[in-house]
Amino acid sequence: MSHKVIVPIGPYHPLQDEPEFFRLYVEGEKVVDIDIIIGYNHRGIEKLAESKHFDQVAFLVERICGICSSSHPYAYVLAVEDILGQEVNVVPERALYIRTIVDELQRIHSHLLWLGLAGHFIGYNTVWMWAWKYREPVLDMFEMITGNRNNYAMFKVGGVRRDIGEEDVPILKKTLDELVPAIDMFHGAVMDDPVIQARLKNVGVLTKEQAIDWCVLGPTARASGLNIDIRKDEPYGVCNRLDWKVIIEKDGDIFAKTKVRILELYESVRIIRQCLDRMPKGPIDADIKDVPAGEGIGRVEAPRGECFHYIKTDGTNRPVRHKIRAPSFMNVASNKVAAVGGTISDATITLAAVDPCYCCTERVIVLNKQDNRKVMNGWDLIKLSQEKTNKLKEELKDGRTK
Amino acid sequence: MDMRDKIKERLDKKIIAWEEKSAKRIYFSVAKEEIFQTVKFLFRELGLRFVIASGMQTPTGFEILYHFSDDSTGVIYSVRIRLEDKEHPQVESITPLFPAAEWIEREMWEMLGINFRGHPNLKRLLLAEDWPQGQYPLRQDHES
Amino acid sequence: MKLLFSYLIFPGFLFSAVIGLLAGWFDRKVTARIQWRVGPPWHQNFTDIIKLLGKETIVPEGARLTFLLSPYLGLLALILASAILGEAIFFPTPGFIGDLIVVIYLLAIPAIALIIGASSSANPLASVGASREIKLLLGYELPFILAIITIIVKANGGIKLEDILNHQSSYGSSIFSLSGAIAFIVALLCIQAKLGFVPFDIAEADQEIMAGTMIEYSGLPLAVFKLTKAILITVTILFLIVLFLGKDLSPLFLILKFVMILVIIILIKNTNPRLRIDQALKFFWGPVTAMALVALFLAVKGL
Amino acid sequence: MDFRLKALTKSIWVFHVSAGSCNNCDIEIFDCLTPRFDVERFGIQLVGSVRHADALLVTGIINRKALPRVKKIYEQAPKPCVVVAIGQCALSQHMFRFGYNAPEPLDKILPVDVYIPGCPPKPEAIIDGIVKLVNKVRQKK
Repeated sequence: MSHKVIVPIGPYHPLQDEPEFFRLYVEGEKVVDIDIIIGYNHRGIEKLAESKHFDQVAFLVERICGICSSSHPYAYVLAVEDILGQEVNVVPERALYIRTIVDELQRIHSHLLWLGLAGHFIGYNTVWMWAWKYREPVLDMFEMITGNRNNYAMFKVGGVRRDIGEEDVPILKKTLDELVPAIDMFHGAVMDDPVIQARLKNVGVLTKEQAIDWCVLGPTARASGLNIDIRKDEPYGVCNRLDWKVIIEKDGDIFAKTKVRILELYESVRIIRQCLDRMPKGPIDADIKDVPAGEGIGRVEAPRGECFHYIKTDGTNRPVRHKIRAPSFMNVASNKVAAVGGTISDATITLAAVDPCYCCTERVIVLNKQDNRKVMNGWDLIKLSQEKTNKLKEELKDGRTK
Repeated sequence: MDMRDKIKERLDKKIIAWEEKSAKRIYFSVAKEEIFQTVKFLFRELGLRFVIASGMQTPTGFEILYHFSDDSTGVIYSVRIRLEDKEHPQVESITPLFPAAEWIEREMWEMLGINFRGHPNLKRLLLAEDWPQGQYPLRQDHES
Repeated sequence: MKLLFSYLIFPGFLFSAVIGLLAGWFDRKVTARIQWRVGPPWHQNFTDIIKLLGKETIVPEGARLTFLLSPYLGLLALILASAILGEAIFFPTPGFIGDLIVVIYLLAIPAIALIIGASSSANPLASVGASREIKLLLGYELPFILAIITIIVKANGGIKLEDILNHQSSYGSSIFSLSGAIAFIVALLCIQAKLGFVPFDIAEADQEIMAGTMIEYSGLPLAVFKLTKAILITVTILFLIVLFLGKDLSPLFLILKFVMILVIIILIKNTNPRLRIDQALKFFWGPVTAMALVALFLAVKGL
Repeated sequence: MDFRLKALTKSIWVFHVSAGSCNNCDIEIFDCLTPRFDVERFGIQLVGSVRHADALLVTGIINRKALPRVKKIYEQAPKPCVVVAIGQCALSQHMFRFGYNAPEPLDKILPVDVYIPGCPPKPEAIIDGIVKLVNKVRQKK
């Protein structure tokens, strides 16, 4: 859906009062109710898609969300190929491999980005800087393969636009090898840091039943024990030919979500390595000329969950109806349950746990229940959550020293 | 194949059309009044996950597709209903069944003007406050 | 004339402002270095101030007169404080009786000025910032004064800066004694809060939206506030040196001690996230005050 | 007056306004802060309050819901204030121009000083844009 959840005005909300993205109703410390107002980023992409022909829509769809700009075009291309018959026999072999490589690389860069921001929200700015420092080589890889750091324009109905040259493969492998120790460092830093554990354990919990009721997707669902991963359920590209495993956690709190995302980084690296070894030579595009009338559904596992595209065509070269649904549409709605009940200092990290667009979580405004007077806002909540980390650190220190 | 048989055997007379486009895509249409029961059956009993509902304007009126995904096999079941009434299309809201549907129904109400009876808080989701009342952007007649 | 000179030029306004801005730059540079960043050039803080002078000042309607006056209040107080301290350190002229007490009060005024300024700007966020500043002020004033009393007791009752300095030159800096060391730690934490550096900057700078109490200020008043904060850094560190490391204040040792304290403060700043206001208060009234009392008790015992 | 303008060019405080953007440009702006492109060495700081801002970084098409708020922000920023349009959406509303929710492009709403094209513009491009802005301010004095 094009109505990506986005933040109204500037990640730093200006002085005057206007509808914020999250409006937390608070009594004292406890979050009582949450009111989510979206629509500030509504650009009417679905309507625009109806006025563009099939090749142009791929570019339009790519600019829905900045961080997962390879999932939407992939899902759109799959939807159109669904009309033409199965993706496997439409798209040449090598293109399938390239698609999977780009998709997994983009998952790495998106998870690293989230890791940095999550660290920022609980008070470790150095984690933010380091995570984004290790993200830069991944963006360099994108620049090498596709020419641009974010919007790749790689996907095309029936294949891929650019090929991965022979000389790029070793560089890609070297970067991945350098990335693994960095992920180990983050894995170690997050897993056994007592303060982070104390800070993220059983915070913003989403139980399995709630996850089912709210139909959440991706890491948010997998952290609550739901075994949903489109790459396994409805394999696309070469996902079913490679061996990797879906990461499932049970307790549904933010710690589980962080763990799922970090372990997925390892899986993505493994997938890309296998793809690079097994990539055959051959054409990369089946240049489809026309699309017959019909309906098609395309689904892809984006870093945040299932990206869903539905296309209805009537034989002309323009889609009649193009329904887009991004994973955050469902995940963010589930914040109503996850954030309520927690303290306001945990609110920011809870809202960030579903990993919506990065600036969505900074425009939170806290009004106390009775007279709706503005008590705190976005950055203040970040301060609160950072302070809570510090308090836990003291307790743990005293705990150890006592 | 058992999932298909379960659906067929349970809803047999209610299903108007059944089309298996491919192994993973099944579309079947149901009468407008039956949608609440069908969705309840698919979601509660069969445990299918509600993916999204997509509404569109067709020459004969409006059409809503409720997409359900069976994650164990990866098959998508899309339930289609047709609303002939052009001026005031309306249908039973499924938000009471599960809260996930709240946003998408608000969006369809805002964009296509389909009214959802029984929706807890049917108010504007995406369009700006000063958007003219009667205008529905996703309708065919509305300029892009 | 000489008085004017000592107030405005040497130990007073200009000298401490320059030192303060340089210390601020040093802090930003070290923080950037920790995050593998390059950090700003040395003249960065000076340029910020000059730029702010050139900016237009916006007064929100509904803001009262004190909105514009409060920054100058803090600045004047600090100029006096730096002059007195400077006198004691550089020219051993006999200071007036009780100049230690005067300096303590002068150090508290900038925080009060900030509170007045913030609450007079008609912005709800600033008023919340001001209320937190008051709580913080209450938090660290008590242990701070207790630590200073410890020093007075050690210098057998001398309230003049000069007595404290003489006492230390004869008996060695008070930091080497047990009570002096504890009092030093307490005073250091209080200075950290007074300066509003990270662990305790809940009230001041980037509380609400990286603006907190100074949310409504722009142009000249904002420049004055930044200047006040820079001078505050110099004055508080000089104050610590006089109280705890007053052995010999030859220029070389003075710079060394100044940099040492600055490095300690920056390390505290970079190693932990911010404290929530109620945690900060509990922290100050709990352990810090206890330490201050222990130091006082030891000092009385003559240790 | 010129030495103040000269000082302005040495320490630009930036306020980020995202009006209907797809986040790519917002992330690239944040990328400028991270170790590889650290802009703090030019004295550029990201500030939280409009009152402290010298430059407004506007990203995204100004959709109908965000339009009134962008105007309000510009009024609140103390002059001399510079508006930098980052990303193709802010320049010409890119491919969303005919959308029903994008009434008018940025330069019809605010006086824009620097346009930084690109979707998303690379951090190097943003820094280059800021350098051009600095030269423009120097000439103007």
